Amino acid sequence: MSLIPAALATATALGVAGVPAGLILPQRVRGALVGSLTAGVGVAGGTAGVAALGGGRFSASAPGLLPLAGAHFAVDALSGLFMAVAGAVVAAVAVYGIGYVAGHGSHGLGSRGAQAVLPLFALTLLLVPAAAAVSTFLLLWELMALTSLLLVLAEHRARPAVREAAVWYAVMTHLGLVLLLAGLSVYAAQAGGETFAALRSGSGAMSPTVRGLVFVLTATAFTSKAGLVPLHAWLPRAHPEAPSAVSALMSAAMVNLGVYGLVRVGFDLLGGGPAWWWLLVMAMGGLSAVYGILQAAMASDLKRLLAYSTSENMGLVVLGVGAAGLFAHAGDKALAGLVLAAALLHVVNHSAFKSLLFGAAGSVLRATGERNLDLLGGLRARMPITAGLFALGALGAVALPPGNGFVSEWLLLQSMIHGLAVPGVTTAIVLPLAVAVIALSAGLAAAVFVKALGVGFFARPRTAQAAAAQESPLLMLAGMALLAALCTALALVPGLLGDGLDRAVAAVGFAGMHPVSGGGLRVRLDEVSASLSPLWVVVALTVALGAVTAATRWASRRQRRRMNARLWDCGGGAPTPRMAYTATSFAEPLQRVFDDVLAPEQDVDVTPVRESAYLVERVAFRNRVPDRIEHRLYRPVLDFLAAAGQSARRLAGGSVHAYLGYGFFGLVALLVVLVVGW
Amino acid sequence: MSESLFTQLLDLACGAFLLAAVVVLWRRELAAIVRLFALQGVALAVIALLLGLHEDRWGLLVVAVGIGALRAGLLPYLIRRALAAFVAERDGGLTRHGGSEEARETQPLVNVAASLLTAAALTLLAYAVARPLVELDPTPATRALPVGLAVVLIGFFVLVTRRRALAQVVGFLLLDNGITATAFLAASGVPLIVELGVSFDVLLAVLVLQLLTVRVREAFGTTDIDDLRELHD
Amino acid sequence: MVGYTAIVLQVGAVVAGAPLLTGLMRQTRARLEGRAGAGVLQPWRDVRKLLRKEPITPVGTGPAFRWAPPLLVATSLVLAVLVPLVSTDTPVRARADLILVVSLLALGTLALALAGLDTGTAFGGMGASREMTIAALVEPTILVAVFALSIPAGSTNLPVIVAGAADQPARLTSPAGLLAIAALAVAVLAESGRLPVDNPSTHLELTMVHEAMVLEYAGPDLALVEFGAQLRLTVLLGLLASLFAPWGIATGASLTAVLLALLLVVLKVMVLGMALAAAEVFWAKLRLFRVPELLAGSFLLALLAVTASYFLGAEGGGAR
Amino acid sequence: MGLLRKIRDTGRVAEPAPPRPEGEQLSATQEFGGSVQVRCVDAGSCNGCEIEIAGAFNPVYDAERYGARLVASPRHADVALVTGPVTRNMAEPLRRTVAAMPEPRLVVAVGDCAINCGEFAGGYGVEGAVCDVVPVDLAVPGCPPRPDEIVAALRRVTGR
Repeated sequence: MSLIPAALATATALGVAGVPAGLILPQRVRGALVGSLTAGVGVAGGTAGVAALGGGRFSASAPGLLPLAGAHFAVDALSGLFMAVAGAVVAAVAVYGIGYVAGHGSHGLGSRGAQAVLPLFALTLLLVPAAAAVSTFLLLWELMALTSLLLVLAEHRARPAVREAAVWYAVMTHLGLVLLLAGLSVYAAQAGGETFAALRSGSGAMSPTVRGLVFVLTATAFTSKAGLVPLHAWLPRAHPEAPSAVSALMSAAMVNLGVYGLVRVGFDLLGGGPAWWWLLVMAMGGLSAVYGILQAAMASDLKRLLAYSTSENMGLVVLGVGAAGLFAHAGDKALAGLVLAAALLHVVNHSAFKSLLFGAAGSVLRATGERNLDLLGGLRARMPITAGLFALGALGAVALPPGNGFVSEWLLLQSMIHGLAVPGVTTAIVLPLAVAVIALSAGLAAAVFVKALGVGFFARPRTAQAAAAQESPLLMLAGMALLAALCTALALVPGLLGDGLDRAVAAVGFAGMHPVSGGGLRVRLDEVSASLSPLWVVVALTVALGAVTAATRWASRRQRRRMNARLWDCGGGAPTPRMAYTATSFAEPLQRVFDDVLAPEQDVDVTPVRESAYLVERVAFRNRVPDRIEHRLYRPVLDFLAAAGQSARRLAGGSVHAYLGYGFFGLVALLVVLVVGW
Repeated sequence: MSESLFTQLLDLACGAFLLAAVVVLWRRELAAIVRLFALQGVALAVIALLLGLHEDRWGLLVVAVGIGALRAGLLPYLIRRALAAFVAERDGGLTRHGGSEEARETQPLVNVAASLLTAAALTLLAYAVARPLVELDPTPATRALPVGLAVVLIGFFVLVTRRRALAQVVGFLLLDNGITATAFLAASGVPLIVELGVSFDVLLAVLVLQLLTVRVREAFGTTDIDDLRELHD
Repeated sequence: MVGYTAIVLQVGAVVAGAPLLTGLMRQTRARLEGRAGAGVLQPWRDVRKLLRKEPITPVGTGPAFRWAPPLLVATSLVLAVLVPLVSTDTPVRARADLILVVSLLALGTLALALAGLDTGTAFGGMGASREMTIAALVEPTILVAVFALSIPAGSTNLPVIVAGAADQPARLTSPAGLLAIAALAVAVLAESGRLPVDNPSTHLELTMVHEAMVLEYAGPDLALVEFGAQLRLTVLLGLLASLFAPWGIATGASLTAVLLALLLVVLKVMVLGMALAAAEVFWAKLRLFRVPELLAGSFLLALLAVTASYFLGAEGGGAR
Repeated sequence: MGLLRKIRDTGRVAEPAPPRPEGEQLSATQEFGGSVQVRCVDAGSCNGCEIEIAGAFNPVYDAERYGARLVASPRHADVALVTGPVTRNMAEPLRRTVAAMPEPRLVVAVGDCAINCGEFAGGYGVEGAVCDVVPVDLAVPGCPPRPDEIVAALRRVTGR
């Protein structure tokens, strides 16, 4: 029982020790030492998480640690799940980061500032799920946002785009914080206490309107953190511009905490709610799933593609969370537990494959200096291990067997399909649509990752940078190998999670359905059953593959030698790499199919030669797929703000007296209101 | 007729009824659309026939025969004749738009894939709306009520989004079919005399519309309804 | 023991019969076109000849190109084991999940698309791009149809669905059943690359979908690609036959029932194949950008099947 | 339904198969075993031979019944049907096409032009006959050869 506090204390000590280490140490040893400390934070935090998943519980208060309220911590299985995931990702990414920093010198992630912040960021990722009071939670939440913001900014000297991305991120994450602050403050005021225990016991007495208000405010903030459409605008900006190790942490551990918050507040503290809450959540989830993956399909920037895919996967998870709320509202705790387990399993799987993918993308970026898929290609010959690891991650992301994503999407689909047992016209309409959304996003994900792998890593290099790529240093590969091992384990024996998943689900009051156990997955409800054994699928595929190879060899036993031949070039000159399909051309059919949704911008400039209008000198074609939701939703707000700012400039005339006067009048007005009010 | 057989057949007829409306959205050829409309008329007649047989109401059988004759026979015949007139005129080759455009719904206001998805949404809406009604009196007939409602909505949708006047006429007729089916399924039919009156009205409406489209066509050379906006000025 | 026999028989029949089915379909088409045709054995001759030819590795291709054809055949073979064509009472019955079947199909498609991109030729990329576009759009249709099928059975387990349908034929003639058949049939056409989605016998690169990806394969690799496509078609038609005409499928441990079921399923697949070949004579290939309309239509049918089975399903314990 | 009636009324149009053509068997025929994939290469022909080749694969002559099939890539092909005198621009593509075909492979020269440049002999753009560019295994003379002659040549390759 004392394992959890000990592990948490170790993590905290290591994380805090990392700050001076990053600031003081000379550059030669900085990366290695800070990386080791961060990995230590991960291991310690992960241990605490695993212990909590194993049934351990822990709660502690430190009244003196924070002014007014004191700090409160509690760890249950739900926190444990998110801590374990974050811990594993942090540990692996920290190892990766040592290698990543080694090549960069003292710029970017290797700089003093970034190295000092990195362990702290890792620590907050682990401590946020352990917070058990509003003030503690908000403080850690904000610390997490600030540290991640600093890390996003790490490469701001190299590229101006980083600054713009950081501004977006800063604004959106703080708007989220404001909403969260408002929501939780209202909640705490109504519940008469700010510890989670007080909130939990106070939620029953609150009026439905207040409950609804609290839920909408906090859910908006949490979904924005999870990168859900339409509050996703920061995500496709910040993820590509951050150093890849940071992108991996953000995409695989930080966005998860949005889901954690949603589950914690929605189910545990508020104890569920009416159907419209969950329909709202499902609508957002479904929208992000489809819209996220569509934008990923259009992206040719590798890291942007991965960022949008995060949006999609979080959408699927939140779709599951919403369904759980819907089922719980209808009174079917068993189904709610099943679908929530599926959603949490997908969180775990997504973290594993997405951190691996971001790691591999970072390797590519490091080796070529290029993120644009259209300018890569042929990397499998020059970076075979990275290419193999990316392929493994992509297999998880496309949700096909034998990848790990398939396991959780299978469970998610099963629980949706069997959700029809819940009576009510809402479920009957929502669930088929949810199944269609999951299926469409899975299908599009297949196209997306075929594009990323096929265009980025296969065929021949399109540019000199891609041709000169070299394999990453050993530590980066080791970090990715850890994540790959995690992906493989989750894909083959999801039973490893077993009871932990059940405990996490039970922590919010749903029935554990033991969907994941031993050799595979089993869904058993009153009238339905289904099972999946990933290991069996792999064995069957391997056996079949062996049989096919052997049979082919036997059938062509008077075998001629395998010949190398030049590519078939239709008899003309050898096809150059520039003739190969690019990411943009690969995505073109999908762009046309989803024309109405994406609204791509295309224009063609034809420049005729001077002598005749009929002879063309140059044709320029531009194709851009802007984020339409962002354009429609954010542009007007930004324009309004800009206009408001312009008119507000009149107030700021430059006179110090006027500024002081504003403060004075404000104070007096406030006092007057207070007097009149009482 | 046994209860389960009746339910089965009624479900099948309703399914065909709905499917015909959906496929109208799918096809571009006006000739095919008219054929589908005729098919839907047959399905409607079968629904009436089944209800009449099941509830031993011989009046409904008469209505069924009447519906079959009107909606699967006469109306499609009239529309087809109008269509043939357009196509024949096309051969004169004097018109501004090609005749093949007259015979096809080439550019509906909402593209076909989106129309189909909209139809899915409308059907779901119909089911959701009709749910309370069904629960009042859950018989096989009322359970199929949403089908009628869905066809009403789809008919309206066709009316809104199709450009060709004849496609719009079909949309109008789909709407009417839907209303009739809803009436049958909800209350096992309206009185005979009302049904006859409505049918007569529809017939008149179609004749008037047919005349109008011919006139429009003669005056403007096309039946693209959007072109009528020019009249506004 | 009978269960294992059933599986061996089924896989044997699928492997031996897949090229014959293609031969039968080509022969049917030839007869309808007034030609004599090359005979049903021709695809087997093709495979035999290709296996004897020289294998070629184009310069610049990698493992994806090398391993895609065996993987395609391997996924199809696993499908041939899983899908209950002959008996619903086999040792793998607990594993034959419909979602898994759909995913394995997609895995084969994905492997070949990667191989197409791996060549780095314009046509390979074009084929891969088109194939993945279609595959992405088929997925919702096929899974919602799966949803519709699983409602009356209460499971996505294939043998359970098939056995349930064999017990209660009324499930099949209900609107839900019929709509699901139609939706799944369209999805099968798209998955197996037949008209009107893709023309397997086209010679024009610009109209190709599947063929464009495999233009670089020669000899034994090509034999595997063609054999894999034939296996897929056979398994998919067999799946359709089992789902919608399950009569005669063995449900118990009787060897005679298994043998009879084998005979029946061969007949059913032959009839389906000939019907498809005959229908293809009447169809033209759709423009690539009309395919989404077709798939949207079939998605609509699948969705209607779900709603119909929920709302209309008065009997059979469909809706609750 | 018009097409259905057409099919019924037309029936079979393929002519009865003539007896198997004479001539010694080609070495590759044994390996092909009755299945031959054909890739056509127009090396500079006047398109007369192309029309006759198309005729050989039409329903009347139906070369497909002997196991020959047209394919879209030389990688899939066993036989290259080459027509026309080889022009300078087509010499290299022809060599590459034949080189792209996996062994065993055959080259069939169709038409007089392919055999000896025919009318175009000595033309400024003509590189030479097909046999000057790639080794030819079988020749079908005629200007243009009749479809049944092309079919007979293909039958010698397929051995059926």
